Amino acid sequence: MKLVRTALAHPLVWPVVTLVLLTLLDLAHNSAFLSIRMLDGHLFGAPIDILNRAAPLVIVSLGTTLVIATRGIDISVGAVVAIAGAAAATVLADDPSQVGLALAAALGTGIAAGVWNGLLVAFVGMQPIIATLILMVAGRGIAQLLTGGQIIPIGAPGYLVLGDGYLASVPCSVWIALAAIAATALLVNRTALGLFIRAIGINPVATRLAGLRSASIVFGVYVFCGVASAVAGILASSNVRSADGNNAGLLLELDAILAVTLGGTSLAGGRFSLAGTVLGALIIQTLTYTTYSIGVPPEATLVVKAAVVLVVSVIQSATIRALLARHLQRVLPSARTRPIVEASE
Amino acid sequence: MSALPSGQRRPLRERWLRPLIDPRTLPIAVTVMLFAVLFGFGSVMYTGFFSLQVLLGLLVDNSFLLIIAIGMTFVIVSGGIDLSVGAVLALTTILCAVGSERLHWPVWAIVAVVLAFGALYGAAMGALIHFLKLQPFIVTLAGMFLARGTCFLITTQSITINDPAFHAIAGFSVRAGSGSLNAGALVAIVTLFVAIYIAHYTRFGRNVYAVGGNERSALLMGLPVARTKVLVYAFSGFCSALGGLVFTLYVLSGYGLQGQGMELDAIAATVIGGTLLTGGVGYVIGSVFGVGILGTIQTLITFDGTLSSWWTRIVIGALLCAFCLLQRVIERQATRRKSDGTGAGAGAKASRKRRTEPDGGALATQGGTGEQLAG
Amino acid sequence: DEKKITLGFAQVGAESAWRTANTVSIKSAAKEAGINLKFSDAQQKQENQIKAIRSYIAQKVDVIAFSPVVESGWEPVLTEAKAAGIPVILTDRSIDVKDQSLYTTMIGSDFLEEGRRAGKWLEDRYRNDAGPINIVELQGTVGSAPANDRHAGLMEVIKNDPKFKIIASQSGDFTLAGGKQVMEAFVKTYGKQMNVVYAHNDDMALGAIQAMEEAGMKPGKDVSVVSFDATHGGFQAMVAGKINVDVECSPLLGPQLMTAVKDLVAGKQLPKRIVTNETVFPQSVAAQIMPQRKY
Amino acid sequence: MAAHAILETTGVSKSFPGVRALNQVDFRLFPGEIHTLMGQNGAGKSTLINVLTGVHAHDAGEIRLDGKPVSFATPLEAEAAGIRTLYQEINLCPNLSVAENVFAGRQPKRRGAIDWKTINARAADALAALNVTLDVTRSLDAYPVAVQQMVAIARAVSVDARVLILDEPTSSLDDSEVARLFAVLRKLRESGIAILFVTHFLEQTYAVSDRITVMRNGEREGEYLAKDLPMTQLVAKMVGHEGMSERLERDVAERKAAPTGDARPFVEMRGVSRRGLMNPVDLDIAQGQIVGLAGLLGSGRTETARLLFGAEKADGGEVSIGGRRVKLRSPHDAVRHGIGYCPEDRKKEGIIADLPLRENIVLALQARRGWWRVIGRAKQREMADRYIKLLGIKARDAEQPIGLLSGGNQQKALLARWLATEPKMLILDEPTRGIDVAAKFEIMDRVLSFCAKGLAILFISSEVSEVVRVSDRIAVLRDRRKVAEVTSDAASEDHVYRLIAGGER
Ligand SMILES: Nc1ncnc2c1ncn2[C@@H]1O[C@H](COP(=O)(O)OP(=O)(O)OP(=O)(O)O)[C@@H](O)[C@H]1O
Ligand SMILES: Nc1ncnc2c1ncn2[C@@H]1O[C@H](COP(=O)(O)OP(=O)(O)OP(=O)(O)O)[C@@H](O)[C@H]1O
Ligand SMILES: [Mg+2]
Ligand SMILES: [Mg+2]
Repeated sequence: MKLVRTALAHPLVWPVVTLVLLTLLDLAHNSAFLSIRMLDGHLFGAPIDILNRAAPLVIVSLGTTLVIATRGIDISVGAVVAIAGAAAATVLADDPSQVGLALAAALGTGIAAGVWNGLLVAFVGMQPIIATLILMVAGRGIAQLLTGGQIIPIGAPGYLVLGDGYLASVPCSVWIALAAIAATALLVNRTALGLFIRAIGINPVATRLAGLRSASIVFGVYVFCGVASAVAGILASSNVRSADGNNAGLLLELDAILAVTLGGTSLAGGRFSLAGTVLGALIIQTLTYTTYSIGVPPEATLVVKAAVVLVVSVIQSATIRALLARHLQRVLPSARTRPIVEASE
Repeated sequence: MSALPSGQRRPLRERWLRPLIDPRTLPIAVTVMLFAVLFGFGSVMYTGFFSLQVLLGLLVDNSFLLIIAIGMTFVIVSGGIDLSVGAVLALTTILCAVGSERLHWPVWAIVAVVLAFGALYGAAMGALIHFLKLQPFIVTLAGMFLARGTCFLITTQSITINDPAFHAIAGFSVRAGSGSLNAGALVAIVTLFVAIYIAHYTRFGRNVYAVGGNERSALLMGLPVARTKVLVYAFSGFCSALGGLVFTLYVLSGYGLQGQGMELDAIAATVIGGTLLTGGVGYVIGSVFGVGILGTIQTLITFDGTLSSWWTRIVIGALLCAFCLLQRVIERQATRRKSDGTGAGAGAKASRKRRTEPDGGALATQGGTGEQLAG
Repeated sequence: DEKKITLGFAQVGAESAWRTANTVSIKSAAKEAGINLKFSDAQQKQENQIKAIRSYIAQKVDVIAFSPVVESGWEPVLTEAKAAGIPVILTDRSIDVKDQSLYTTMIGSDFLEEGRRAGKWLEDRYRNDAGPINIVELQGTVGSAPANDRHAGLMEVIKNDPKFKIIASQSGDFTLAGGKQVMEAFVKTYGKQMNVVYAHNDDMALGAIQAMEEAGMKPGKDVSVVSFDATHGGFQAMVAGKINVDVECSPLLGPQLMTAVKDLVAGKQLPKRIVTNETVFPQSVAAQIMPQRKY
Repeated sequence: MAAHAILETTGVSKSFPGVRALNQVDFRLFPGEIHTLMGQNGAGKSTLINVLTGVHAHDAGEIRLDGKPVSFATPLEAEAAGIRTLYQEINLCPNLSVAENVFAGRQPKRRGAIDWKTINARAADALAALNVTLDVTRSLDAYPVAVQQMVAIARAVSVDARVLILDEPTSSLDDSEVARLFAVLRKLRESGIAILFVTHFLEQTYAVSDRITVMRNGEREGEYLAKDLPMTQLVAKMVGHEGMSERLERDVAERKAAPTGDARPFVEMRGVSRRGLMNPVDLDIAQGQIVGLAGLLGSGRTETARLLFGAEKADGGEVSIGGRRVKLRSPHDAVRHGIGYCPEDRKKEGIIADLPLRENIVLALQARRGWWRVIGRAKQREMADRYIKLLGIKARDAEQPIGLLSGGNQQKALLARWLATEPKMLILDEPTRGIDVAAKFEIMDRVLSFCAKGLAILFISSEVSEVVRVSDRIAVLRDRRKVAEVTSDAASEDHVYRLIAGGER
């Protein structure tokens, strides 16, 4: 019983439950949903698709999580995804063998975008939403400038393997996403960056007075987010074997922020959860997949999405959990519930 | 402890300069100045730009955005955000069209129903946000999906409104000099004045500022936090519906893809107008100029007429950037200059607060503040 | 000394390669024709187009042309244009107004007709097949005119024939990534049941082809692929045997538009509808025609 | 005194995760009395108040107002019932004007609209009654904590209430302000209002209270009439034992007797200034030395400290540390040179509320080491536990979010944060704000012992007597410039008072 209670109190329980419920829904509709088989030497099946598709979203959301943890926001990630893809495609269009250069170009644009955002936010002092809005608007223009408004096909096999190939039977993009998760987790848990980011998000004034160079860290976080977006851009463009300046990563920023919040990270900054973010991204992708596979009519998909988002956040709400805890207490009188810690000022 | 002169009688010159000195009004003063500069720039560059028609056109063509931005200002000042505004606008246009074309309701009934619906929709989101302690972003995002999804469930087509009453209202206009103002613009102007009154002369308005400044303090000060927060979203929903009505008049039709991304325009206009996303700071009038600046940038580009699609975006971004940079630079300069003034110690301290943040107040600046504009 | 004609053109946006080709065509045609072009990009928003048209009225251009984002809602602004004595030409899409004098002519394609053509092709293709013929549909952006009409056109044709059945329909937002993602789900859910993929544009069709190939299916053979626009990419896929038919929707409206503008300014009467020559390209002719394609 | 208690609790208990903050507390408050609640940090004073006014729901027991059981769900309801509260820590809206903060929620109206003229005038009057004159139309955050506290007091006393509760209203006020406040409180008592008052200053307790309730570890130790309870006994009842101050006095004496090592100053400030903020200041502080800053509110003590710490960029003058000229552009620079700073506004500039105590304590040290050289989890815990013990921080454990600690314990944690960096110099701006008597002596004792080991200290306090007692030298500030510097032997308290007031140079 105690186990149940501790489990229920864990912040990641509800995202997990949601994910399970969505999967059950899929299973009810298609009993072979979870079946994975080998096809042409690699794994094939709906779960693999979901992971594969979720990879860019996961990577972008990692960057967004850190930005949000510092009380910021980055709405330019979608545009950066487009620019990075366009930059790589432009290089490859000239010479398909220059895969290394293409990757460097994509990552370079990501860094540049991050530096730009970081400068405006951390050193100029613009409000993050406006600072990144500039790049969101202009960035898509830049991507289109690179592609000339066309969809540039990409044929270089070395590049395509990243988003469309397999390593040890598993899609490369899944490996890359795993690596990104591991790297980010190491970065925030094994260095003091996690502490610094949380501190800045909770009380920037006090953090600065504790002797931290907050501006540099905030700057660095935006650069990180830019790089993450660029990696996502590489995966996205490689997966569809083309770069589309206008549509690549369209509205990705919204999905990323949604993933972060579904994972239980507050937009007010401070404490964050990488695992939650990854779960959030998986929920979004599974939901999308589910609406396709169970045949929700296209005009109803938005309503379904709204309903799921609302339900997930409502069951995660502190108030509802307190109610639930009180109920549990009545059911198991011996159990002393863990009161919900009220976020104090 | 009267350590400093309290400064009761200020010289006249200082009263004029005050908007530029008071950290609360400075961002607005700067915004207004830069708006004038931007408009002047257009007038010099393009023939036909400098005319009352263009200026009034800014109001006419952006009236719905203005109304929505006004609602958004309240939400942001209260420390929240409302992403549902564009979708509610679209839903309103559809409801109007369905009401008039399919149900054949009279205009007044449609207006009443639609406005009530908008307010209730907002209130429902506000209640979720406050009572379940959910994040405004996520609730209003769901609200956006829901409203837009409902549009498509009603119809994926666009519905033209043929009702003569709608046409009559849409055709109504008053002359103003060489230009004219239509019904939508007039509604926007009235909304603006009402909003300013609400913000500065009603307890509700002041509570919005208090809640945005520090919600916990507001609670401990015995202010009706719950009511205020729910009402703020209700007001924003109401404004979205009103904006939707104006938009319906603007295009005399209903369509579910209308107003895409308008939430971002409204947020941008509000923030450009000096409102801080962290809450507690901002003025309705600032958002007016925010909308004006976005509109002017767009007008500049159409007047230019040589830009390709992508250069359009890049130029919008660049102008936005130049504008915001100038805004920051002038603000910094002004606060610095002010602290040179002899003995104006308290002001200096206030400005310091603004700049103590990690070398750039954006992170959590609570610097300038909102208070009576005309107090 | 002839005064240069000024044309104000309000484009929808730059949302697809098709649209870019359309823009390029208009710009280059204007240059060739010696017409002074004022161009604006509305980024898919009707209000932006209305603003642009208003500003053209304020600038007193000679002719206004635009590709409407949506059918409805043009009455007020076009009335203003009429009052200002500026003639209006529609391109690419039509509008829904009572007063037909609000515009002089409409140049461009008819999405409904395109849908019907695709439907007819399907009827021909499966004439001797007993069925059932299962169709999965990749719709464009929900609510957009091409999505609505291409769907409606198809339905018009197949609704009388019970062997055709749309078993799944989802929006891929006109994008390659969207098409691919939707198709991945379809492949897993419906697998071999699918007979036809009906994609509202080439980008989505290309995405769907990738998804099918990755699942080990043979698009164009196991499953018929019907697509629209006939872009370069579409043709390439057709030549490779992966798209079975591509219904043309020509973006090259520039020359026709410029001619119309000149005629208007010269005081000539224009027909209410100038139809662009558009055909249906079955796979068999693709290789032959491809070299002539301009976009 | 009326026979019936206006506000009364019986057997009230309240638990927080891991902490029993209130245990079966009986308490009563009569009309027309000033009742002081005393107790060590974390004894449960604020919790009792929070429970009385509906901030927290109590777990057990009963609250009665006028003999009728009540249970307020929100502070709003308590207010409606005539209970007016000034909570610990300033709970005002920093973005609103001073005047509005005084009147928020009950703004006077004229013809339906808020009447700003009246608000501003009446707020100015209300503050004037407390002897504060300031521009009430400026926003609150333009003023330092002490002024904000006066504003909060003005808000609390400017409306008719039946019960007035003040949780540590005097923690950052100086003597004259306290005197004004007491004058006001006495007047209110005359009119029959029941006043509940929390303070850690014993003299203040005896100056105004009629009755004292002592709390210890969440329990009511006892209720006494002030005139029946000698000060030494009061302390004993709070702490459980006596004789705290003797040790401190001995340490002070010992340290002052010891030769102050080599006289070479550790920090030399020469003409450091910032236009509009502070006029040029010269100040030397040697290792092992305590330099006190004395002055009125707004005299520039905090500014001096912030300039030295780099929190404020100086635009004139120079600073040398250890004989070498340094540039202090940001707090980071100062920390690297071994300087630490306990700010006066702990809520806004000190604590990182949602982070655990442990991380709050290691933050400054980690900041100095950079993000790469991590202090391991075990090391962090060990450090946190050490300082929790050393400073007697009362917390469930090192993992408790610091925002949930009682005010005084937060203050101790901030001190721990800086001690953990093993600084060469500490700037203490009101370090004992809100700290109970016993802990105050302990903390000062600790500080002195660090000082004896060579720590240089810049000490700011609104209690002149405290400054005089511990400092080796005292710099007196007035109107944002240094007007005098006296060594402590010469400095009788009166002399410093006179300097502060501007009587002589
Ligand atoms: N919201 C809360 N959550 C958890 N624990 C709390 C909370 N509020 C107070 N406590 C704990 O309750 C105990 C009593 O705290 P309280 O604030 O009442 O002390 P206090 O007597 O006011 O002390 P001080 O003199 O330092 O203000 C402390 O141990 C504190 O950590
Ligand atoms: N009586 C007063 N009237 C108006 N403003 C005041 C008054 N007292 C203080 N101030 C404000 O306080 C500010 C100075 O605060 P500062 O922090 O420098 O004081 P301080 O000497 O450090 O005092 P403390 O130690 O109490 O904080 C000035 O900017 C001034 O605006
Ligand atoms: Mg307390
Ligand atoms: Mg001070």
